Amino acid sequence: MDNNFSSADIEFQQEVRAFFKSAYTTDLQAKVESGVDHKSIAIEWQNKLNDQGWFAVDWPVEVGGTGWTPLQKFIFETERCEAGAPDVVPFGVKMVAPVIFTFGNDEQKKRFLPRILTSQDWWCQGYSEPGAGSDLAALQTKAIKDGDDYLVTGAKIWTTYAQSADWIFCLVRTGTFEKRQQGISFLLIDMKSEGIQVNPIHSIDNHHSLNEVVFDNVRVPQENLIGVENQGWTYAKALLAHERTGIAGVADCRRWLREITELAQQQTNYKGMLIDDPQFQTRLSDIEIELLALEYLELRVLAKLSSGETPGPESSLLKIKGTEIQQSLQELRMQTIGAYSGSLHLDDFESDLHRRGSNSRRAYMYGRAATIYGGSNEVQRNVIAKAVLGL
Amino acid sequence: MDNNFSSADIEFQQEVRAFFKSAYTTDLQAKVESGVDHKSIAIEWQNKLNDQGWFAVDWPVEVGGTGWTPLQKFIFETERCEAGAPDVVPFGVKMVAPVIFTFGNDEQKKRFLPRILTSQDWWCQGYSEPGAGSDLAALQTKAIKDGDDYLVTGAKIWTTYAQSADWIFCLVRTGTFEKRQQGISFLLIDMKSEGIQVNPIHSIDNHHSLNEVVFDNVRVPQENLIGVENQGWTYAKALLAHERTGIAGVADCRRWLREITELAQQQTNYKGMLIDDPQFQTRLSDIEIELLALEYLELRVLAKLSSGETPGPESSLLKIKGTEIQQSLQELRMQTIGAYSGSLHLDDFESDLHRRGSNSRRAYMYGRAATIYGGSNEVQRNVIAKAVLGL
Amino acid sequence: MNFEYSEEQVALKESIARWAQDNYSFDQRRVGAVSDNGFSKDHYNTFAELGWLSVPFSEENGGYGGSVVDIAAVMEEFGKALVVEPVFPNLILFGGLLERSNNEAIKAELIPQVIDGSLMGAVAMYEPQARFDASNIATTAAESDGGYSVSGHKSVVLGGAHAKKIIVVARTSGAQTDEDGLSLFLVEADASGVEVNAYPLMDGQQVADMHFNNAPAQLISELGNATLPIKEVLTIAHVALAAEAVGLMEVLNRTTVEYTKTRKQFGVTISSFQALQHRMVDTFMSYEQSKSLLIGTLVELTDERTTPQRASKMVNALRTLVAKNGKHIGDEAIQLHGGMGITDEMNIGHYHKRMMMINLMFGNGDFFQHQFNQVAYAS
Amino acid sequence: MNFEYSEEQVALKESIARWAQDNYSFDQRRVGAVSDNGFSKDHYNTFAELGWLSVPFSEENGGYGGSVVDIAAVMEEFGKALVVEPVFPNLILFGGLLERSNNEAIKAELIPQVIDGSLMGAVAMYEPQARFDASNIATTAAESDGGYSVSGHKSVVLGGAHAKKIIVVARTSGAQTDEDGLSLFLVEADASGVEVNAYPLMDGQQVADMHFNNAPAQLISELGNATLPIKEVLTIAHVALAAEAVGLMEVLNRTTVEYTKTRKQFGVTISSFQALQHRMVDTFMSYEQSKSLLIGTLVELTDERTTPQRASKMVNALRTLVAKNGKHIGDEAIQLHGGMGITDEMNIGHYHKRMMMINLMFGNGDFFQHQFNQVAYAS
Repeated sequence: MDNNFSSADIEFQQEVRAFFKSAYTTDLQAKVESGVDHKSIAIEWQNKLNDQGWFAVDWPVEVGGTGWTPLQKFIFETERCEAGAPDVVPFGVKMVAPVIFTFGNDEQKKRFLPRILTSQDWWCQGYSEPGAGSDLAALQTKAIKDGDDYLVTGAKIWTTYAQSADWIFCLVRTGTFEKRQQGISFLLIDMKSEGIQVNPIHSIDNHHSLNEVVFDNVRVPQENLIGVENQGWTYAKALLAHERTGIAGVADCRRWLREITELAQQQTNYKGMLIDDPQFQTRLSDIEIELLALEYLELRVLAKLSSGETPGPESSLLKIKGTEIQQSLQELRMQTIGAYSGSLHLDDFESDLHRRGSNSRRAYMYGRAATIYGGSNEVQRNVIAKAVLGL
Repeated sequence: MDNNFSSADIEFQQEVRAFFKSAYTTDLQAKVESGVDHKSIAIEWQNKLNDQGWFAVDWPVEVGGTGWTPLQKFIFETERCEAGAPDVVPFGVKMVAPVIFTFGNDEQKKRFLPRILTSQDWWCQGYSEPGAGSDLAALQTKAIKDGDDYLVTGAKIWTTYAQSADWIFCLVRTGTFEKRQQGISFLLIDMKSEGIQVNPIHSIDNHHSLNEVVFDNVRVPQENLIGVENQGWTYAKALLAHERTGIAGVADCRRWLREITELAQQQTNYKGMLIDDPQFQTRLSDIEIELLALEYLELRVLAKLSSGETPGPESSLLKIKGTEIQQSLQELRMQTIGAYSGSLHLDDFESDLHRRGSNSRRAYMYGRAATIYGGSNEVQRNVIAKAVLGL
Repeated sequence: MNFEYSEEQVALKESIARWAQDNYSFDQRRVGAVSDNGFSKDHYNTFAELGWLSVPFSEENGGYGGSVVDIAAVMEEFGKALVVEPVFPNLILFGGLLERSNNEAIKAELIPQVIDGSLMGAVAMYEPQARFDASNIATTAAESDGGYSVSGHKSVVLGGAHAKKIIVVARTSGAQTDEDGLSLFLVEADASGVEVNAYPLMDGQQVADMHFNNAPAQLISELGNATLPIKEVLTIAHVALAAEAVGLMEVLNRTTVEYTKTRKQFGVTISSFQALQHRMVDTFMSYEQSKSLLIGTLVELTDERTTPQRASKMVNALRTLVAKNGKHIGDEAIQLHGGMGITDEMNIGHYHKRMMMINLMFGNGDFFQHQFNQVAYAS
Repeated sequence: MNFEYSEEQVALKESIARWAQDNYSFDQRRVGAVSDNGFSKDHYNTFAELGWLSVPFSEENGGYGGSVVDIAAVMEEFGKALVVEPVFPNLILFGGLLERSNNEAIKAELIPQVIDGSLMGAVAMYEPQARFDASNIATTAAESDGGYSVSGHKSVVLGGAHAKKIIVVARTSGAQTDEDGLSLFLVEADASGVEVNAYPLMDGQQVADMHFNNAPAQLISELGNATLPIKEVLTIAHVALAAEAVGLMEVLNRTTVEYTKTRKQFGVTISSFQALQHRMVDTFMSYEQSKSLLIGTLVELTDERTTPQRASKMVNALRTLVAKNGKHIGDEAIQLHGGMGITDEMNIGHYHKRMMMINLMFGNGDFFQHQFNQVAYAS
């Protein structure tokens, strides 16, 4: 039992750390924190990563990826968070690309992967449908063959950044079978196609990132079908497993915890500092102690992955516990800042507490989604009950 | 909106208070706290109450009860707890008697009620069965007519004080109907009957109050049937409603809270007193604040009862919240006492912390049953979901 | 012993509920909420016409002479309707301090204007360095030309964006965190030396941070002796906010239960899932707890036998519980609405944001629990 | 990076598990548990024969040279089997302080007797006035006849009922709550001036309150300088108890899941109720959390890069979490067993009682969290 990295991994860690230090410039940092023109800033950052060859973290080397081990990915992700650098926008590089390089044909790989690597194509995800929620297999968007094309009709919802996406990858119904999971196909659709309408969904964080995407007889060439017709569910499931890695968000949580501690060192409370208030300390350590446990839960899963094992049931807990801890920290950050966390002002208005307060509010409000998307925590508990407890 | 008693009620309150002060002597108190020979002490106390005419609190005047209003009962109960005086043993006076005086015939009333009033007969309850738990209607103990008698065969479980009871009131199956609740009869059985075996169940508080009662062709005269055959479920349900009054245990909780506060004023912690430890204060006020809310929840229900209204859904919450708060206090009392709460010594061994610790342990362990019996809190939540939320 | 609102109070509540039903749908409300003021002046004028703005004022000042129970009745109803008009800052804070002023001329002039809806006021009390401590006042007042001038920095002034007159809490003696030595001054919002930096809060209300730089001010309390009126007003303010929160809770729970009865997943309504049923029983319990403690606080505050210590215990208990249960109910409402819960188009997000804002106003749950602990256990 | 027990450790655990399976059923265990000692000397001798009692001792003292990870491996397994024999007081406490004694003669004499199971010892450390503060020591030692004599009052001495030799922590300098100024003395249980008042705890172990009245004693540490060995032993003791608790949790959860799969109510097994399923997922999560933090603490304690501050943070975090999750798991186990859960005949009540006792030993959850807060946040 030990917590040691190999010397190669230590070297790798130092290399990554040095990279973030030089690449994530104060200029870029200021842009990211301003929160304006998200897309161009993201592209600037992603191109820096790609120039280094570190953008496609999950891809094999032969298609332009890093080919990293699970531990290397973990080190990279940890260092990124420590540096405060933003995550990549996942829909292209992390979500559709693995499906393309695993299940797509050579032409599709050639056509799509390079443009994902250079962030030329911006992707969004068309899985959920109005009324279906966590019950993905209930999807009703239909794709009907029409000559060499499909005609797609239906609606997708919760589509992040659809308003600025070039492509959408969709699960669509191409057949009717007894088992609902059958008859689903995986289709890539050009967002410029005629018949697509993007309706913004304003969310409770007072921002707009979500959308409904409505398809009205949208013509999609059959060459955009991934793999075999009616087998899309299988591909999507494989992708969902991909999604789970890093979902615990430990490194992010650690950053928030540090921020809360710093804030509490600046806030007065009962004539002392907030950080010295035992009641506050207890709120903080309630979370920090759970976070310490989560860190080692994640490391245990990672160690199993690294030694080629399939992680056991404990990996299923990472999402539930991770999102619960994230939400606790988001709330405590608001409580730490106090009344200013109700401010809608994003910039340094009057004092930096407005910006920090507003950021904390946004994170809290939008953070409510973390226990809902990607299979709500209720669905996760159902899954664990069945798989883990043998119920 | 006001919290005022009428002058008559204030007078009554003073009368009750004075009674407990004089009747609950230090001698009796010492006996009660010693915990030995429970039955004779209980009878001594119950006879004192009966001499005053205040034993059969829930009975109408015409059968020897107090005929008190709901508010008077509440005042009596509150003053009893404030005085630290023990509750009566409920199985006779509070549980079977209301069924007898409501649904029994005149002969049964004459035969049983006076002996309950004088505590000559000691009763126990035969509802639950092994394997049935909160699903009362699943009962399988059979009563088969045989001449003028029933022959009863089956088993009852969780029967408190069966080992010292003269009578048991039972729900038995006398018929088979589509609806399981039909075909159940309410039978009074002499514990001295041939074919009854009482098997002790030792509980996790290291004591013996629970039993299994096994019936092997026990002969019960039909004159011991309450009301009409196969209608017993209706009577039992009416009794269960009776049972719910006072189940919140507010006055008991208030007493525990005071004891915890006193204990914390004696315990050192981090070079100060435990009561001054902010973390401890927060644990305590977490509970005290919920208790304040529960007090007014109970008063709201009581005010409705007093004005002749049927209390709404909020009354169903009293059991859940009351038992949860009781358990929280039982736990905090152990935590307050510390390691001594693990002691099995009941007497003042070495220091009174042994006795107090051991009492706190017993209360905690046996207190786990509070969320299980009388319809587990899970079943209560099912009931509320259906009735209150319209689900 | 009676824990129901009186007939008059029920009638008052019903008149608010009826008005809201007819005039204050989610979309109608929104018109005001997204306007520059953050509320509709027309609605506010209607409140005046219907007499609601007179509730907290004594009869000798032309008001309805309402008790704290009347105020709670109104605020609970406003909570249910998610009323965004600035009743709280105008009536409870500004009006509350006016009502307790020793300056009879000012009272005679201004209170009628508050009651008829023509005057918008604000109280500038809390300061950026003070967190939730209402006694931590660095703002000072100096005598000047026979009057006073105030200087200091005030944060998150409710109603501050649209107030014409501002009551400023300033220190006239003692150290910065002394409980005593505070005075109340009336300042015109457009006076020289007054800088009002307005901004919206998450619940839509427009507030302001304020800087006073030798702003001309009129003393409207005893000099150095404003602690009592401030405490009295804060007590009523705490109860008013709690009552509003109880109203919010009721709607959040009802809306969520209704949603789960219509929303289908895996072929059945999600209300059929036992795990969700039990969670909704728990939110129902949180509501009933909060409502019960609100009622308990109301009856004790209006009972002359209640000691100040007991009153403080009840008020702090109430706000502690409302903070905890409000978060519980609001978070569960969003979670059980699933994706819909995080959209701006459902009302529950708006209710929850108002709840969160209430639970940051003049203290958060931990603050109130700390206050409770001080009163209940300090040796 | 590797978070599994080593092959040797797995073999050790398996040997304990096999022995327990064959020799330590609920009824077999009970025989010892209800005896006067509260345990079976036969079983204890078997532990010695199988070498398990040598694990924590260094090789130069005739032991196995086990690390804290080895100790945790053993204790986790003993937890699973609910072993009532006094391994913890004898090996971890008494043996731990012996191992760290500067009195080589005593070590050479006594450690082999601990390892072969012939010597039962105890450590008399905590005092009635001290609550969980191991530095709050009023017991004193005086020089007498070239040796020492100790006087004082010790509470809840684990293993105290059957100990032949007792290590007494006494103050030889400083004020009563000073961290320094403590010394260790060896006292014979049957010596003059020693009063041992034995009693059982809820988990069945026989402990004692002890009074020393000028009892003859032998110094076995540096004079006034025992703080370090005490701290080291307590660190290992905390981890050992946490490991045992993790073992208890595993069995409590497994037993409960199995029970709900067989227990029928309303015509179906209660494991089919979604509300219960979700609660069992939560108890499973509590277990995995605790296990993960135990592993994390073990790897950090055995890593030379770990600072004392970090080690203290991890140990206090571990015991805080184990206290919280242990209660969660134990209470749910009883609740989900329904009426059966409160009977003495089911093993879960016994597991829960041991869990509760662990979580009162040398601190409760609040105490450890306070310690954590001091290390993590004190400015």
